Amino acid sequence: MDEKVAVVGINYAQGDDLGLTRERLCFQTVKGLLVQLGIDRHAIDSFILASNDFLEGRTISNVFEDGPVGAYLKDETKVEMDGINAVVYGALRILEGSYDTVMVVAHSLCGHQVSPYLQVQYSLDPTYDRQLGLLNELSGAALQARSYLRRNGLDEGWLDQAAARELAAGAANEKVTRPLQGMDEGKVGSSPFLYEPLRELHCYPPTDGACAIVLASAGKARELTDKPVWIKGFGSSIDSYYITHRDLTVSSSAAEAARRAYAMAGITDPEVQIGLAEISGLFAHQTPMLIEALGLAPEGEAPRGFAQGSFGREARLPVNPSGGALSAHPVCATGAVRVAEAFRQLRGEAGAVQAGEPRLAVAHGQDGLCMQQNTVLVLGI
Amino acid sequence: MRNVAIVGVGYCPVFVSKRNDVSIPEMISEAIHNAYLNCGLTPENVDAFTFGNMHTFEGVNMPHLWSIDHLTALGKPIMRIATGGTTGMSAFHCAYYHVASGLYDVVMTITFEKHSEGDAQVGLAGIITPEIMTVLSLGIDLTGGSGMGGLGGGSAGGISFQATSYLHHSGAGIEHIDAQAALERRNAAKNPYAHLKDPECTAEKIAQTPLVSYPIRYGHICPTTDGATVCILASEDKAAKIADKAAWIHAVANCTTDATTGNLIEGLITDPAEQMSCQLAAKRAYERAGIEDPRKEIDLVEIYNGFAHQTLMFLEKLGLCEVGEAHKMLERGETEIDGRLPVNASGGVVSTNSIGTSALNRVTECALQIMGKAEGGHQVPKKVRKALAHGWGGLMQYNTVTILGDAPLKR
Amino acid sequence: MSEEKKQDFRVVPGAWELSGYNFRVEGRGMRLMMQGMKEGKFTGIRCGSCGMVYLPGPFYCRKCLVEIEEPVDVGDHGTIRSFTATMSDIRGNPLPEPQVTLMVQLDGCDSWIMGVLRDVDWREVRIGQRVKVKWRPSEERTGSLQDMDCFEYE
Amino acid sequence: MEGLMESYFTPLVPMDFGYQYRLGAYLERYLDGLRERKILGVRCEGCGDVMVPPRMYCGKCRRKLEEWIEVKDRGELVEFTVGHVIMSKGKLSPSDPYIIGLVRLDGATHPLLARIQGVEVSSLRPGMRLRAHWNEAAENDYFVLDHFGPE
Repeated sequence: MDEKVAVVGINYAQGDDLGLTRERLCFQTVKGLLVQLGIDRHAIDSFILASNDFLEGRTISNVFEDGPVGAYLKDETKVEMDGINAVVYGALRILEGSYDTVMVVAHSLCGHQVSPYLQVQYSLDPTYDRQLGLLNELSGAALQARSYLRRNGLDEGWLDQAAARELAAGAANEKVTRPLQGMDEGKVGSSPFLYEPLRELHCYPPTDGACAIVLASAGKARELTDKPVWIKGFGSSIDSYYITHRDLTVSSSAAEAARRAYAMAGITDPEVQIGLAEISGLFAHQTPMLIEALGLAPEGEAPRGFAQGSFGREARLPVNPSGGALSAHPVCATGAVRVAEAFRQLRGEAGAVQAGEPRLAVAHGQDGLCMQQNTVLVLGI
Repeated sequence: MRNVAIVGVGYCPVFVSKRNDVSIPEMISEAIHNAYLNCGLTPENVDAFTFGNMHTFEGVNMPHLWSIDHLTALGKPIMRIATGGTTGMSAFHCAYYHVASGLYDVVMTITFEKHSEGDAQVGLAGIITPEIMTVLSLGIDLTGGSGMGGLGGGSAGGISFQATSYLHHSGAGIEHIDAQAALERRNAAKNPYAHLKDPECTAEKIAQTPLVSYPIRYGHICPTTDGATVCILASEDKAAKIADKAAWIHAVANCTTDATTGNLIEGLITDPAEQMSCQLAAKRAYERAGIEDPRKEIDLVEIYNGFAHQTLMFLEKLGLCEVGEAHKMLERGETEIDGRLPVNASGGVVSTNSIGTSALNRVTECALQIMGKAEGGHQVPKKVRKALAHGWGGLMQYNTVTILGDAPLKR
Repeated sequence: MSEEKKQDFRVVPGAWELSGYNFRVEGRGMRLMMQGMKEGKFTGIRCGSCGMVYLPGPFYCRKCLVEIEEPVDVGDHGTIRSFTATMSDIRGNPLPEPQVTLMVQLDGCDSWIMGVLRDVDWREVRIGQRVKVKWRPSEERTGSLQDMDCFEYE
Repeated sequence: MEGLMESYFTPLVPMDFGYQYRLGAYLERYLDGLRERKILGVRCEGCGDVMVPPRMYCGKCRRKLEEWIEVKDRGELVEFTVGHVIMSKGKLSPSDPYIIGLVRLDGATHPLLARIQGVEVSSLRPGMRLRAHWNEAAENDYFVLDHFGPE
């Protein structure tokens, strides 16, 4: 896709407990972005929220959210999925032609209000899986982790390295307010088992967070910023609900989503062309799985890439220099935060976690048990 | 911006209070199957899906994840939209944007609600449970008759206040709400996909149902229904190849104000009958559709009316008549199936309410009327060139509007 | 009813466990209002930007999207803007007497509050009628929503 | 002015919303089968996959499933995890270790998720043979097929 839809501004916050109500969190995140862009809410044509009733603990949870995000007497809708899908919807609205600006606001309060595991728990088949009680987000992820390790001949300790890599990156990111200092393989490897092979520090942390993103049409984008970041392509796909009928060693839907996104963006060789990736790997094994699914390494080769430092901040293809979802996972906002992190990197504004001068980046978000649904977005400057 | 058409509609075989013979995914798959049959497409033709329901009514988070194998959508993009009562139309609008963006040619919208698996009253209370528990702790007496708050309309909730305000400003009486409810029950009797049907219903019969909370009677209130509705949209090029008849989307618009009742905590209570968001959504939709005088140009309307007074109220808010005129149109028979401006020929939400589908059914009913495919005797005799579908929801504040036509809009 | 019965399959239970949530609800405006109620008055918050007065006051103005905190006293007299007469309790059981609940715009306030109107024939209640707050005796007031006894006609 | 945190209300909501989920024909027949020590599945005519427990659609082939078959109550371990926690209302609490495994039953193409007992964790291997242990006394239909153990 040529220069048709741009990300013109981002603002986000994430932490264990931000000390806010959801209304205040949404208000502050949106207000901060409007001030940064030097506009008021009337400059925004359309609002797309991403939140989840089961995490908000409220039916139609956007009922009290559209005031604080500035949508009073405006067009507002809600994508009840990871926020990266709200970014995609925003892009579709701009491409349609009726809107020049769209504000995306994604958030959840899994740090203090509710357990993030409920998001998946309540999505399970209530007539079977919830009756049996064997399956949950963690037991499913553990089966997936072991399948991936087994196929690649890796031992369980390898997960400690993979997690420590991301947690160390997160410690350097001022946008991650979790206490991650001093995380190393030893610390990760001595955290308690939840479901083998997954230990506590192989898994994402409960996080409060919100992310606001303003999208604009080409003409409007250049009015609002000197450095628009263009949406080049996007794609999404979904796997079977039944993990027993999936090949747990790969993510077919992430691969399909990426194929669609790359086709739209005109990318033929992602491993060479992409200069940065921000991926929502919720468990230590998922980031390497996704690196492979997104075509950033051949199948089964991501672990070797880790060992060679191919995805570090100094490398040619940095993956999750932000610390990724292992460092902060505000459910619903996480995929939007990946877009925001890619935006900062492409503009050279990522501060301590800036990873070179990428020109083309890929951002990824997921929903469901064992990465059932995946969305991939390609951004470029 | 390219033209987008509705080329197929699918309902599950019946809309009833309890589908005891199917699980949730199975019920949805019935409507999908019927949508394919309706337009002759197969799953391979569909590029993307949008999906909507109010998931706290069934207690299943993002039920497209669980149902996906039953939705013919495996491996495809699918986007879940949820905005309360307007969900069905919001998901439809999302599908419209998919096609109109130029990136997808054929998109399916899937909506459902299986109310019998939960408790709709409780589900609705879930909108503000923490706020209710807060004011209870601060001394609000919900059962006695003192202080602030009180019962606030009992099981009819803030709707009673809306109806009272509407009656005051329009000059209509409760007897008009009775007559409107009766008309919709009679219309529903002609619609095979309606729930509460009564071919002989009269205003007098409705007037005999007990008052719940003045001016709302039991006979004014929608049922809770199990059902699923599916709609297939296509780009102009594709539509010409797929469908002998299509309904063309001339405009979509949507507006929110703020929750206007129910939240006693943040000073948000204002007139629930003002519905400024409906007025603005309609205004934007008319502009986009190039409609200068909706009263002359709109041939048929489907209004989201969980409660019978809303048919009349929204007819005014949508600018389809003057304030205070809607009940007079009703008296003159102008809004009947064979009237000048048929309103809710389907029987409306007040006759059939499986919430996730309700706002989409307004669109699909308009589409079927334009195509001349409305079944069971509720096809209107007049030629329908332009029709307006309306959705309402949230805590009184969401309004969605879709305008359909019998030909593509000249842009 | 046209219930079509093929077969009634069994049902299995499930729950949405709201008891597991730690909710947080904005409270400044509400606490400010209750403080005033102890003294027999209503205190709302005015938006410094557009002048809109809310009761109880939210932390932001939805029109202007700015934080607001200017306390402003509003009258305890007002105008009925809407009302209902409830015939049954919250479980649907008939009440001995219909209960009248009002939506009232207090003088000097833009948002409305709700409250009970007692000892009236509900058929006589009209939009536009003037009412005033009947406070509990000052010695009984504790700074809770109970401090307002009900509405009564002016 | 007092701090933000102190200004919030923190209401408890001491209630759970209840639901009643309707089984369709497929799961109903599966549960009925368990009572007779039969494990039933459906086979897809398109791809040949066997779905256990049975369901109405094959997502991959987008077709309705109608061919019922019975699979064996023994098979082989595909993958497993050892749980050290249990999850209730989304919260984790410590637990004695327990095994959950994916077991591919003879006659099925894909595995079933089940509890595994009577096996040392250290001896668990993919390919290991397992058989069903039944509990006809179970009040809850879902637990008639209680767990899998060594063949």
